[in-house]
Amino acid sequence: MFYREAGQFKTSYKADQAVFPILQDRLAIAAFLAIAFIVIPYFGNDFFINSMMIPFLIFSLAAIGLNILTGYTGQISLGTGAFMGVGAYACYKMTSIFPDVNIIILIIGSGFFSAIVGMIFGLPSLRIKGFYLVVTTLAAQFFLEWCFITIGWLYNYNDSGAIEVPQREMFGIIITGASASPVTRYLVVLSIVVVMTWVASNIIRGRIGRAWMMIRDMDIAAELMGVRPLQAKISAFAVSSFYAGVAGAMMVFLWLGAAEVESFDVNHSFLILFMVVLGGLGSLLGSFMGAAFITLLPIILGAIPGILGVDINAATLEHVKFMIIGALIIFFLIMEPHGLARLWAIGKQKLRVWPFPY
Amino acid sequence: MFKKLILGATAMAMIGGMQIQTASAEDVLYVPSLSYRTGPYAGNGTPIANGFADYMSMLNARDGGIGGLKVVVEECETGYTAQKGVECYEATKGKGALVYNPYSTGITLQLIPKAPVDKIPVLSMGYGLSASAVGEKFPWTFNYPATYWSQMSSILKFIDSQDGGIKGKKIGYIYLVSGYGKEPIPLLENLAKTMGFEVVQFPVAGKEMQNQSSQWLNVRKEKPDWMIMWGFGAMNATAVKEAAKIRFPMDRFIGNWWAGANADLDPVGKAGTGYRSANVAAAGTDFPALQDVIKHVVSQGKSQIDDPTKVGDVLYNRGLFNAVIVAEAIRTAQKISGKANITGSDMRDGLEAIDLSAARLKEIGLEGFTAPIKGSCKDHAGGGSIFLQQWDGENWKRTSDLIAPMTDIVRPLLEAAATKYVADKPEWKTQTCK
Amino acid sequence: MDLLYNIFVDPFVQMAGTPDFFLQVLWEGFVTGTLYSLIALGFVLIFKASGVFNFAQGIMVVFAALSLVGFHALGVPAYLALFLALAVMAALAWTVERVILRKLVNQPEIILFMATIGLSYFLIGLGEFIFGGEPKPMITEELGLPTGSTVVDVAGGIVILQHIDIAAALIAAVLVLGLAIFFSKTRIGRALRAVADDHQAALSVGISLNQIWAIVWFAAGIVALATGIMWGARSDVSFALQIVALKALPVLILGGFTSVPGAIIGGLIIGFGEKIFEVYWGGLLGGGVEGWFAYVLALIFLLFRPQGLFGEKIIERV
Amino acid sequence: MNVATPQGEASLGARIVDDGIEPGAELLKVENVSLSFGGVKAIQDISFDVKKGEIRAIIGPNGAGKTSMLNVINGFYHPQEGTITFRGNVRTKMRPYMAASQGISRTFQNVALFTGMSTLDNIMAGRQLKMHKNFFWQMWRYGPAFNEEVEHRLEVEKIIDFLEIQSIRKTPVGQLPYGLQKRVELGRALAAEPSLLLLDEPMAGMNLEEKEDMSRFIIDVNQQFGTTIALIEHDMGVVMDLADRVVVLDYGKKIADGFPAEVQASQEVIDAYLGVPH
Repeated sequence: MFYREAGQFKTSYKADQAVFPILQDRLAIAAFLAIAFIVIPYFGNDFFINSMMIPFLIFSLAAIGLNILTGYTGQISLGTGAFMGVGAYACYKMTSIFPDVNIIILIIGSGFFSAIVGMIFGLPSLRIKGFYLVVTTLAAQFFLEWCFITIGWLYNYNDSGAIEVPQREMFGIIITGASASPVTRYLVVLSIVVVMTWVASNIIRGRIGRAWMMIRDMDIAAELMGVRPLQAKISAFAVSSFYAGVAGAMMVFLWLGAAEVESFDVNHSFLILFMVVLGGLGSLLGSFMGAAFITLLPIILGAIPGILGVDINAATLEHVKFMIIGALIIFFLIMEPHGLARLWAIGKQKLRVWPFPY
Repeated sequence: MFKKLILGATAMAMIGGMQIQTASAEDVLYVPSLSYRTGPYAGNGTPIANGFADYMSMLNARDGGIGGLKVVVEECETGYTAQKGVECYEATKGKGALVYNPYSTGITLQLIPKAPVDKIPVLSMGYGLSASAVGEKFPWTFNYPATYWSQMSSILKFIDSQDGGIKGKKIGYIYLVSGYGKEPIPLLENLAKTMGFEVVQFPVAGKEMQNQSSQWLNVRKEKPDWMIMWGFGAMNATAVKEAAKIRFPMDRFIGNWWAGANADLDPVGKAGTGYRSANVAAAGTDFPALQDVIKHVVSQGKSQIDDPTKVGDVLYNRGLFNAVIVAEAIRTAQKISGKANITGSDMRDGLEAIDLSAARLKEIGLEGFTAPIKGSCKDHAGGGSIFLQQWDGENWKRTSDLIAPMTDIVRPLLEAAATKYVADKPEWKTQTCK
Repeated sequence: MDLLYNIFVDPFVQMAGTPDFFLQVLWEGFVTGTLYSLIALGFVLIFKASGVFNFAQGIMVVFAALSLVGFHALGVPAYLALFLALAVMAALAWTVERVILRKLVNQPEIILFMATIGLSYFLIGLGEFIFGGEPKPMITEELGLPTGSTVVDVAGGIVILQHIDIAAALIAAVLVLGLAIFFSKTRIGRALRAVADDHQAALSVGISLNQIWAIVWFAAGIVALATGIMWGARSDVSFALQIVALKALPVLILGGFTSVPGAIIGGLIIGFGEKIFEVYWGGLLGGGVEGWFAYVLALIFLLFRPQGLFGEKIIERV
Repeated sequence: MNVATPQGEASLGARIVDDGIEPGAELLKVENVSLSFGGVKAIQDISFDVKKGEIRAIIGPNGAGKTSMLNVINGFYHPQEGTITFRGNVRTKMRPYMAASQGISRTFQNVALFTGMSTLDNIMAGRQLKMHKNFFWQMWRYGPAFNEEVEHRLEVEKIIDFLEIQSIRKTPVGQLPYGLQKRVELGRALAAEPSLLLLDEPMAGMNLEEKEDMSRFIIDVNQQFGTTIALIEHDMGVVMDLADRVVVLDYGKKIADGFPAEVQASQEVIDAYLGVPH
């Protein structure tokens, strides 16, 4: 009804290459951003912001990172959790080495460290494909986990072996540490995620993104068109790990406040892969949808018995949650293997031609 | 389109808001319990959560709560993961939580900095950060009845009291590679110097808990005189089985209090006879308070426990002991503040002023259940005495008197660690004690 | 200099100095390797027949062992419980084929892979829901499996052989042999190999893919049960076991995804390799290196031989 | 999506690639090339050349080694013996992307398009080597990289117009019918502005009408763009009409080389196609 593009003509290729060429989409994005930046901070309570929005955004960013690697470049990785860890530990080390540098610069900067580590573990991808690559990324995962525990320097030789977030301010407002208000942290996370998503969408639409997709769709043809496989794959690993690293640093500094190695274990790698596949491989929007699905579903499922007034004990609820999530994953894969983003696209298409079926 | 968006946003907001609406304004004593009945450590988490909940239910049923107010225990499942722990914390803190029992060192570390901000104390009972027993530096964190460090010193003291002392002996330390397992190492190395023994370490990676043959091959190679274990979950049973395999003398193998539950040794059975472990609360049901729990809760079907014979298990009693400390602290807080409906701050004062003397233990029907605990502004770990229990092939038997920690050595080390923790946090709030 | 000595000389001096201990290390490596091989075998069976990288193999090990122990706890005699556990695995295979595989035919590998991760989540929830999360002892004696150990005097010292370990090696051998015979001599086995070569071609000569899939999943279930019993006897039956099962992945890399002998030899290499490395070199790195040693070994191996130990070199075509 | 077509005829005539080779001179020279896989000899001692500006056909029955020959030319296979001279340079061991950067682009027997991408992106992919803006600029929506993108889009639109595929500009190529996919693939190869265009059976599996279209495009490419083309084809009739010169392979050996009429008259060629036992 409202979703019509008829009459919207593009008069230049520049306009045609816009991220959202359709007016309604641009309005929708503006509305989303307005809700995210104004409505939620104003109305959301601590739990909603701290346990739903912040993790959702952080995992979205990690999912974008993995989507760049898996969805756009076609390299499956199960090392995302560890790459997030590299970002977190790097950020922690930098806060203790450079206590006066702005924390946001450090958070972004920590991405470079995970990018380097990602590039190193991405090297085998030149010769190794498919599930063999999955195993090499698992090697990265387990090796890095071991490093986080064994190398005391990484956690400043704390007795607890954990990294703890120091308090940092910007413009006189406390951003990290326990005294930082959830809304402040949320706004910082949101800003970083929005900017980095925008950057990702630009890269993907440009020369480099195209090279990634060429490698994904047909690596031999890509090489014959002049794409250097090593460069393309390694750059994908680097960018992907950069995103994961920033997400990891944000996870510790703007969400959890402290972390042990368990926060970066292989389960997180799985969860993020779930997000990417459920959301839709090769879709930025899908990364958000997948992250929303995986992070919010357990919370919503957990709240349902309370709403219905049924008294289920915590353990049973957890077991049922596991079963439902597992079943839903299978269900989605069967019904729409291209993920939620495709469902969304189909929905949009339907809306575009409404009230006609085609 | 917009309609959809707004609907979506309101739906999200409602889910968030719901959490607050369920927060009750009525007068109850709200105690969240961050349990882990799922995940790889569920075997440990389940009895603890049961013991904790059942004791509170018993107080509600028998005495009508504490100070006339019902205790509401709300369990939130963490699966032993830090993320879900924080999620549980955020979900429950707004409902007037009095105290948090995180039941995981990882979650404790996340909550320690939040406690002073939200003014809700953290009681990490025999786990968490040892340094947080230093009350001056950690006003909001409590470590009753003992820290890992004091426990380690007690175990070493016990070894010293056995044939020929500890001097010149070789002590093997097998531990889970995690913050938990690595924590006592500084103390161990320090004491090795002062007490004159040698330490050999055998780290077990978390993923290799059930695959320890290399570590025990190394034990066979190194031939230590005693083995001390900081293990958890499936690691314990595997370690004891492997020890039996290499014919390590079982009575010279001592686990800490997380390596000595029924769930740990049941899978081992007879092969583990003689294995010792530390403990802080006696196993069994031969206490009036436990009888009351059976009478008022378990036999009424109000417990989550699936097998009534598991009442009195090591970890069940530990959960119950945790509840006793919380209940006593609530009582103390009510006394200090002069009101029944206390806040988190009152609870903090209550925890600090707790005095669970032998006489008081007898009064609440737990004579000889545990060592007396007396808190103070300085000392957030109470007395710190432990005892050893020994596996007889089927069950745990207490086999030692209370062993006091080497406070004179441990306390300065704790203070140094606490100072280090606080050092890089200029905003950290400490307290001064008289 | 010291470091070089510790890396290149000292371990070998130790091996030569205490040969009995070295033999014990080798024995432990052999037993662990056998168990790794068994888990890897489960992966290989399914991958060969359906091209599915079955991530749920680990939880299937746990689930099979839990069913066995669970039935026994209900008072069912051990051997009947064994039979019932097999029935559970058969039902699982049938359900997986019906509900998942059949619906996901012709989907890309990653989708099938994700589906098996979904399946493992489901089975974790279901398993904990039915059996509870606490670890349970394996009913070793009730099943007639030997306990105790034999001490062998060799090389101026002793080697301790656990009877259960010997049994594990024997059972693994019998199982592998049985499967090998089944797949080479029977009609179903031939059909399976046809399917492994080419789905379409197999379909065109009248082989029922669905039936074959159900059978291999069941075969993988049998392997899972055997693994579960053996590993359960070594430690206990708990959900943490599924993490051990991840070890099968580097084994697969070494042996190749489709090779049964590869799975066995790969398992043994990893078993020997990680025990020897942990015992003689692990201390230099602070210990606990077993968690990643196998993976890094596989990774280095891949760089030199991307097709695995027994795979053939692939000629790419356009 | 509605995109207004840019005004005016595309100036295709001005696009003859300047590669330093005079029209009519040797662009590519293959000398004594042999290639084998294990024991199988795919190509044995083959020599021929491609002159600038011509359409050169490589024909032969199935399994004659035509595609292997093409793979050797663009660096995908490395011959055991022989030399390849392209634009006057003797080639040493190289990776395929190097061949691309020297000005060789190709299409494939079984369409090898990037199925997850749109027609537009596929053809843009052909310009990969022409775009150079670095990673930093790629990150932003505005600036040099974006301008570069628009610039190249203009070139790509010319190719789209030339191949008459405007209407499928934004369609994912996986959804296109086979004939159109072949056309998009040609467009992708053209976008690279190659000095040598290799076409691997451009008309395989097409009906008559599609074949005619494709033939027209090939001739137009050759005449309007001045692109040198080497093509493999099965269909003798089509080849004889299109090609300036023809090489015939059989069982990895060269059996004839010359103008279409000469080749057609060769007894060996007739035998090879009719299947006289060797």
